[in-house]
Amino acid sequence: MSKKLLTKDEMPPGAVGEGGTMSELYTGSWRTYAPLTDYEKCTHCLICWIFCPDSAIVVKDGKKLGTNYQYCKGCGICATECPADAITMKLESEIPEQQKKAEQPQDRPDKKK
Amino acid sequence: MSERMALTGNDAAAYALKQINPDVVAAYPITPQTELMHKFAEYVADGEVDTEFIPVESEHSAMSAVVGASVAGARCSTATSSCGLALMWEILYVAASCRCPVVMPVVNRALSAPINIHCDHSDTMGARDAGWIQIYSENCQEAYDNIIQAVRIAEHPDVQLPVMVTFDGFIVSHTLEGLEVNDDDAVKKFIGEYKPEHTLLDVDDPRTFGMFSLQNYYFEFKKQQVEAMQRALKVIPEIAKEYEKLTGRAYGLLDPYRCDDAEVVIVGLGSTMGTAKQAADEVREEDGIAAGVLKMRCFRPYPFAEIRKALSKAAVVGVMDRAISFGLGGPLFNEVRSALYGGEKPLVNFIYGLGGRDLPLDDAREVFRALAKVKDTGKTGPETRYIGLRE
Amino acid sequence: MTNDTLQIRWHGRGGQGAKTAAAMVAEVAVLAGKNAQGAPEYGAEREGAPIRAYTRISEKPIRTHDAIYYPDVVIVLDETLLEAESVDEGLADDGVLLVNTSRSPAEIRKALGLTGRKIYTINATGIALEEIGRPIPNTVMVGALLKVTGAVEVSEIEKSIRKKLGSKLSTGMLEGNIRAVGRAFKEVNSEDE
Amino acid sequence: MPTTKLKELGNMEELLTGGHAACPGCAGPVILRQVLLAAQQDDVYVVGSIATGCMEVCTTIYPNSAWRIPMVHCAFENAAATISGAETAYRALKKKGKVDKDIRFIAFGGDGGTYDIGLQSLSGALERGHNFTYICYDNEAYMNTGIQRSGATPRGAFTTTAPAGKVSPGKTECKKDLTAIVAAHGIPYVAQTSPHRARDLMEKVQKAVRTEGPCFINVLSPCPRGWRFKPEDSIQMCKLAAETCVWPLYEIEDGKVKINYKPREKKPVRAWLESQGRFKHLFSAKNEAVIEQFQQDVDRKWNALLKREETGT
Repeated sequence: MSKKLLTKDEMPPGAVGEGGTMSELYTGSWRTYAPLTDYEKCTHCLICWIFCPDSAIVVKDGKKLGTNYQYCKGCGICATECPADAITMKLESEIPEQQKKAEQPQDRPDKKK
Repeated sequence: MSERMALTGNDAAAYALKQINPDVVAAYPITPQTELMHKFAEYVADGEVDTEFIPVESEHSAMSAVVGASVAGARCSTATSSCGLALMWEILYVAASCRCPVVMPVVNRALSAPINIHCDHSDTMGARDAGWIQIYSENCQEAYDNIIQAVRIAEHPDVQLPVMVTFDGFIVSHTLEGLEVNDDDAVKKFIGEYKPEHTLLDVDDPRTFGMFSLQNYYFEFKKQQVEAMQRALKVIPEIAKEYEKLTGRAYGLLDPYRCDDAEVVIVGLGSTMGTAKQAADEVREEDGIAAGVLKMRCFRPYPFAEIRKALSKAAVVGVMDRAISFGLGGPLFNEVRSALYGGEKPLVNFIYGLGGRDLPLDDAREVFRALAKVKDTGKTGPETRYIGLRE
Repeated sequence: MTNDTLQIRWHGRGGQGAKTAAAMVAEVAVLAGKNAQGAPEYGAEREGAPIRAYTRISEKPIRTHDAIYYPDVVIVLDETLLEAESVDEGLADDGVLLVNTSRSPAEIRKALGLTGRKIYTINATGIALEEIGRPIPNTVMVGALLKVTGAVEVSEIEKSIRKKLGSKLSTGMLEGNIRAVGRAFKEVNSEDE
Repeated sequence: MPTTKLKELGNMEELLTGGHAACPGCAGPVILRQVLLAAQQDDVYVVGSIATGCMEVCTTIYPNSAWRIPMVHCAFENAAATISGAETAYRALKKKGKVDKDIRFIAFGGDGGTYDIGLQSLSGALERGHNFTYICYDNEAYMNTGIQRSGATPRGAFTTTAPAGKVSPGKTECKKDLTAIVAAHGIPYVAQTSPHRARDLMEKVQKAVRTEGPCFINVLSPCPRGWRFKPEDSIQMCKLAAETCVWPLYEIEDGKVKINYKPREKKPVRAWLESQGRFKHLFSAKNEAVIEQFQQDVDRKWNALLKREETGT
């Protein structure tokens, strides 16, 4: 996600930045383990969502849609806190691409509305 | 359009602030600035201003509150002296770097220790690299006029930098003088409305102010500040011209007095330059010395070219510093010398008046005589000399 | 006068109003269309300590910001300072020394061993006690100064007192001050008498 | 009415975006998210200031910011003074009709910026009665600069400036009771909470931002790196702190104390100390007394709190 750096004259004076632009950044590469949700077990209680430090749990209309791997750093809080034991942490390299895709929702209501 | 009043420097500054009618003023008491804020607090208490006044618990918080208010879109001000300015030091940089167009009267006073409440310029000299514009005032009239002009300078789109307007503690702050004050409406019209592009209170366009910035961006921000200072060199005289149209009182980056045909010239800041002007007149008459005075009004940005030009005809230059950079000498002296780099002109540094020690007119005359001796003998002698010091 | 400027040096003790008097005379002069400067000299002293204050009045702009070393007029608000301070220091030969005392000018001249200069005295503390009820001699001394130097009109000083002290003093005190100035005009003693 | 229901909150705009640079498992962003979700509801807008510290440096890295509310960072020790200026500007500009929104102000600071270097600035702003809420995220040391001891560091903890050594058991002094110090200002609302009880935290935030005058909430913010525990256990740490009464959840509304969580059975502090590597050195014969002292500190404070609740003071 490397962007060309702004030049001096493109930068508004005074170290003022637009809010929310970190949403464009990628911190998924920090991850060693990735969370996978078992929707058979998931009760959509949203505990994982409220405890996620990285705003990585995607929720729509009261339902968990999945995990945004763009942000998820793989801390595992969601798996520890899930009251239904629906989330497991797996070594990133061992997760089949298809399973990863299923966890990563295309719908991103967490983006700026 | 104007009224003649008799005010102390502090009251004149408070009167200017009253007419500016800032949205927010945060201040903490320190001698000799106190009476300025007493007066302003009275204006608040009597409903003569719309200002919200924050009686903070320290100068550090005064400057911090002013930064918060400024990024929130308020026109704001504070005032301080000496140790108070030193306590603000960290946040002075933040205010300048966040491009907060704050106007701050600074009543010059020596720094501790030993603790001393009287005038010298070590407080504002210490802050000269903080990114603030610095304008020095000779008397009550100038303090008043400079504060009003400072609002326009600070908020000018080409500048967007905070401005310190300084005047000498006690010597100006507590001295009552006659001055012309503009009427309220004229000031209101002159300064106009403050309309910043982005503000903290614009919740529809949430922005982050004062961001963390790393090796990849910090340097560019600093260059922006450099350029804003450069542009201020053009803006300050423009605003002075406009102010002159309003009031008939002329200001520039510098205030040269009888420099055109002067062979020996004193360069300096603040109230002493008035005494030096008087001394120049007297030694011209009594001693036949072609004396002149170059008072610097604007010390930051530093008007290199203008100084060079103003001193081009002088044979010998004496620079009077009311501050010392320990291990270097007079800070103003070293900057004037750097403006004259490459020339053959002898320069002498006179350090005087620390901790409020008076500079009598007689001593100012002696400075001219010493410079005339350098010219006549062709020998510079000691480069740094102390006036009125017991050795 | 030095450089067309009337230079006045005030000697008093903290609390006697030397600072206010120096500023008041300057203010009166400014309001009368002249240039003036009124400056106190501050130390860390509190009430009772000897202090100085300065007033300059001129038709021309005043540029100097130093202390007054060569006064045309020296005013002593507290006669005990005659011994404690060199009040005549720098005072020109034709300069004026105005002292708050119940003694006569001749007695002061003798006590100080002064030659030259013009000496005036007034019992300002006595007048202040009678008119204001407090031993603050400054406004009386302002009145005496104006009588002696003719620097400004008495009507101007009355205006200035009303303006400067009007909000700070009770009506009784204010009127007392104005009466005190009026008495000063009449009761100042010169050596000619 | 503001809500704390997760289903409803889930439909709201995320005000702290992902992509920030906090360590994995850091409780700080969890706290920030809960605060923002709770506060900015029902046409009430939030404007914030933040002290220099972990949360500031990892959420604002020019030109990017994770904040979808307006934020200002000024310096380390002055989040309260800075917000007091912004809040005053708001009153001034609202009076002049230049702002029409209903804005509430929140200042954020870590324990270093609140308990220590920012205490004067905080105290001043509280005393002046500005209408703002101060949230302290307390991770019990200067984590941003490398785990140095702060006034919030508990007795016996290992830090880089009070390391455990041959003759020292780590920090030898007990933690400063900042919540009590703040409460002594007599402000309308003071609370202590923890993100593991999200509803408790969010209700307290809602109470604070809707209270006229200065309010203060002290929030425990476990730090996997500084406390030496696994990142996935951050929320468990909060829970354990409450169960051992190391970090009681309570509030003081107009001077009246209410404890919001009382463990049915108070766990011994040993459980708390065992859970974190920063206390590892305490489990040796020579440091046994420190554990004993720690337990006594906790018991004394908890009992005092119970008594204050009981007597209604």
